[in-house]
Amino acid sequence: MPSLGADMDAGTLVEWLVRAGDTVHRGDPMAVVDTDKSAIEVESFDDGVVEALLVEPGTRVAVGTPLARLVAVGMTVAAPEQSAAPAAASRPAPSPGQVVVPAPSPGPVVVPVGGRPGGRVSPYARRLARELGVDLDRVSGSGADGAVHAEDVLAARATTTEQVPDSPAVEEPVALESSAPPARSARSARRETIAALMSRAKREIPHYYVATTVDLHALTEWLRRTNRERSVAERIVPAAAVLKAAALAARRHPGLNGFWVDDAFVPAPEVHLGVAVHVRDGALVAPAIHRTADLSLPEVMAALRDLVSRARAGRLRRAEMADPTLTVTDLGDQGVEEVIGVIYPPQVALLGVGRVVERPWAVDGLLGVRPTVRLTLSGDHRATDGATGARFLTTLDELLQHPEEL
Amino acid sequence: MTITREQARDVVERAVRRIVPDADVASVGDDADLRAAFELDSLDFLSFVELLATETGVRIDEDDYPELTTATGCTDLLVRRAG
Amino acid sequence: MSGRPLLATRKETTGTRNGRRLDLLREMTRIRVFEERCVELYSATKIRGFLHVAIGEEAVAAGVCGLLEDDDAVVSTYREHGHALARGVPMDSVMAEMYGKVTGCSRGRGGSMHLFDASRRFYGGNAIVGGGLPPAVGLALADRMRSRRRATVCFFGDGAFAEGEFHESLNLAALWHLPVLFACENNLYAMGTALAKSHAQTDLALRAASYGVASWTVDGMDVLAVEEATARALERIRNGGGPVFLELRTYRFRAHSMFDPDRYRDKAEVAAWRERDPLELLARRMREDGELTDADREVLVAEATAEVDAAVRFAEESPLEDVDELTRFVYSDPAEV
Amino acid sequence: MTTAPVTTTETTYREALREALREALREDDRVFLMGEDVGSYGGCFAVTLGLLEEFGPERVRDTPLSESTFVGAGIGAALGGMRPIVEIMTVNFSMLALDQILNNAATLLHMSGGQLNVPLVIRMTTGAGRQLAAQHSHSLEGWYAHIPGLKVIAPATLEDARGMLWTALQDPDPVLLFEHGSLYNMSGALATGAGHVDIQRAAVRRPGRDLTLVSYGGSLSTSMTAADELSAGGIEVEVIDLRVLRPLDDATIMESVRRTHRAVVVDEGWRSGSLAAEVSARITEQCFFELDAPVERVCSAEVPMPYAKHLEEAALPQVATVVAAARKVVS
Repeated sequence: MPSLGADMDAGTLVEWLVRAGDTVHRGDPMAVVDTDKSAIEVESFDDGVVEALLVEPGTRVAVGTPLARLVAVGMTVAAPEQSAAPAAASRPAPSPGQVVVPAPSPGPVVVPVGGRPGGRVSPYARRLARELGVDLDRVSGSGADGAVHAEDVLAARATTTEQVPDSPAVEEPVALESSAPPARSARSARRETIAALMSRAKREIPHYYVATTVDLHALTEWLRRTNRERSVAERIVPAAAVLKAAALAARRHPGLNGFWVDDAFVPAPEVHLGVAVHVRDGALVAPAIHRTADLSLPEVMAALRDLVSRARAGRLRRAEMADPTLTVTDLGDQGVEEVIGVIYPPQVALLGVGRVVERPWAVDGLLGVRPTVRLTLSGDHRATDGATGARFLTTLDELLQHPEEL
Repeated sequence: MTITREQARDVVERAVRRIVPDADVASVGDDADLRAAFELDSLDFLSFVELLATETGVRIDEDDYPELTTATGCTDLLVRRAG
Repeated sequence: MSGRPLLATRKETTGTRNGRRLDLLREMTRIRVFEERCVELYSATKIRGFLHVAIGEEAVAAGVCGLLEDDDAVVSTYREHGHALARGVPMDSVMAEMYGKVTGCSRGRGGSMHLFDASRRFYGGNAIVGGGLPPAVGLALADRMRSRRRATVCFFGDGAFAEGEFHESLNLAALWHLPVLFACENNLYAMGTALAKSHAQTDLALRAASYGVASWTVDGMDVLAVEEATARALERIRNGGGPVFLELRTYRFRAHSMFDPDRYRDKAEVAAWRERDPLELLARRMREDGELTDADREVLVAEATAEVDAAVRFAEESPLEDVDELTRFVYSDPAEV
Repeated sequence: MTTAPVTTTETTYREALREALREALREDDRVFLMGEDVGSYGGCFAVTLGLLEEFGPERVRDTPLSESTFVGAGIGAALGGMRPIVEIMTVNFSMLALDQILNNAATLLHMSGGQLNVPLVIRMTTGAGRQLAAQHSHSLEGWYAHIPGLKVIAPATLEDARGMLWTALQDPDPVLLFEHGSLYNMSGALATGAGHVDIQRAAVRRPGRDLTLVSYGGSLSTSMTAADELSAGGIEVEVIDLRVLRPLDDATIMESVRRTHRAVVVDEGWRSGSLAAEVSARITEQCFFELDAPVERVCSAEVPMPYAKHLEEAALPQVATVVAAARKVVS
């Protein structure tokens, strides 16, 4: 059971997407796991054949519990206690007609795991990884003998998790944790998780709020014009443009893009905007659009649609859950004009987006009716001051006046 | 290609159910605001429009969105454009 | 700490020769009965650890301590029950200490070898041979620097003679003319090693004298001789004459400790010393002088037995220290300083 | 609001210690000083120079070469109401007095069930660096820090040399004050009004975010120099001066390690069973999940201190070895 979030101790295996005997490749989804926050797809970290599924659907197990066993493709499954093949030099030459059996695999490959193959992880790095939801298997260590230190975890946290793991992971099976009481529904568990996270945020983070109203005339006009040339599927909604602009603004104001860890702000090198998504069963998730600022606006739009649909289908990937560096919550569709949001720890800021409303608006002394949106930045006062938040909103405003450049 | 009012109406209902699986359009009435009734956000609505367009081959522009507020409006537009 | 008035019994009767002798016999009887009971209680596992009794050496404790003033100080060894009792440390608290009870004179942290009573200036209870001498010198130094007319008595055994601290302490006390009475209980054995086997020169007073310390040898089985020598020594000390060394020749009738099979002593030697039992020696003399009847002795033993009985009862009934208090008294509690 | 300017005096560690002794002798008539050559000679390291003339032979007492007895006499005098300050020339010599320090000074309070506290201060020189070889150069204060009932302090700065003694004298229990021999000539500016300091807390002598360097006494200057060098290379080191070796101020150490996630302990004692081992163990016990690298120790080589200068230097923690250890844990 992989750790799919900072506060995850255990998860429920909802559904297997593979069967024993299936060949899987690195990155293939293998199972759906319910983390109390949402259902998430768990992918394979290796190529191989599924030898055994170790956990029944519906079972709740502790983080670190092996879920399945993979063996390398083409390898004979060897008993773990069987000794490794003798070295070539000392191996007797095969007698005529005798079939040379391939060397046994070093042992079953257990996937996924929270540990690290023979590699060292500093205790602090381990703790940080747990808190930030970083999968240590995907962190390459910079220390002696590849030891993982805190900065490696932070670096991994900040980039997409596309590094290749060093080697197959083998870890002692962990005893199964007994299932949660059946009376506790997934929905209430999710609520509890959100409750805990938000309580912590309100308890620990001294929030400040700055807000502004932005004239969206230029954006809506530009969208109206450009969307005409786009198929329905490719049309861009204003929210996507706000996201892209917010990502660019975050890059320009890095003090708002990162994490508050151990009484200090750790900036994130990339902008992975979190998007608050209300799942229909009442859950709230805020998965990330990776490298938001580097994507073109149509790519942001596509990513947004993909993310929201998968969030609602319970098919988020763990990296998406773990990675946001700054979250945007857009409740305009719910009809409100202003959102004054609560920051997701350990992030240090949250952008609230309201409904696009037509308001009387004065431009150059002349009154007109313009589409406007209310943007509110919640900032962690430990990390930044209101001035930083204000400059961020000003930047955002300026960016939204030039949608063609987004 | 032309479609009947019944067919158009059917497309609308299926599109809504694709987005909100347990939605029952009949129960909210043909003149109810679909977005409000089924809590469709802008992305949902985009998907909804996309489904209407692909199922019927009708071109739908953003300027048409106001007409797509109710089931009746949707049906009207699809029948008109397909014809 | 509460308890009976310090040496009140002795003071009440001081002045008549009869009363003084009877007091000395009473004190020695208390110690004897107490020590015999300790042996019994040790065998019954009521007392644990190391137990060193002073049966046979009662004359030293009674003869020396009986003459001390309230503000004099006593530093002793691990065979110190008698010294403590003679100094006026309440028997209840001594017995409770043996039992490891919180009502013990060291709250159960010292045991037999570490009896303390600050209110009576009884500074232990030192189980390192020779280890008590330097602090005794320091106590005397403080008195001298404060111009207090006090004496510090330091008990130690012949074994301490072999330790460097003995020699250093005698030298320093003599050098600085400090008011210390070095009371050496020479019972001829350092645990199992005879004096003659560990010292080339066995005349201890002679050796002490070489440091410039007034030194006398005394019959430690004769309580009257001990008392007389002590009186002379204290007079000299209080008058600024510097330290005095007394070699008190005595003998322990029992083995070194309860663990000691006593293989190193000739039974005849023990028997010969038993002939000079300090209690019998004084009683015989008092009887000859018509100061004591057999009935009187029985009364003394009965009184002592009753006191020991009461002390045992007190110890049995006393509570143990709360384990939460374990680390108390490692450093002074600011609230108690 | 105006603040009076702080005037300072140029002074040395030795003079600061002497001024503290002088103040103590002047302010409290229970205080007296006792030790080998503290009087006529002026102190083996000249700390007590001039005090005999000022306070007389009753209060500045030369003793025979009897460490055990003059330390024990200090204990007795403390029990008798005085506030003795006993000087032992070097920590190596204090082994002769270990019986009194361990079996009496440290135990009397507990063994007597709280009746007898021993308000005694013992000063001694510790440490190497002056080619005094194997019987005058060791850093054994860690051994004393092992003993419950004692307080062990190690002034490393002029302020502490000036201010720790008085506080130690106010303590109801025995306090051992270790003066590193190489510090006596250390000079600097000391505030004119400098006086009593606490003997409870460690001090952060230099703030930093990358690494905590725990040090004390003679190793502090080595650590500070190493920190300067590391800073030039972009590694910001927080240097902690333990000041009090027993009881250790865990809070200050752990607070720092929780921020830096890395620690190096510099201790002139031998590595095995050292104070550095204790500090390292506590960091592991209390900050295991904060550590981003194993705790490193820089200690003296496990040899009796040699005489030859180059060998002695090789045996001692040097700036370069501290820097190397720091780089190792930060890399």
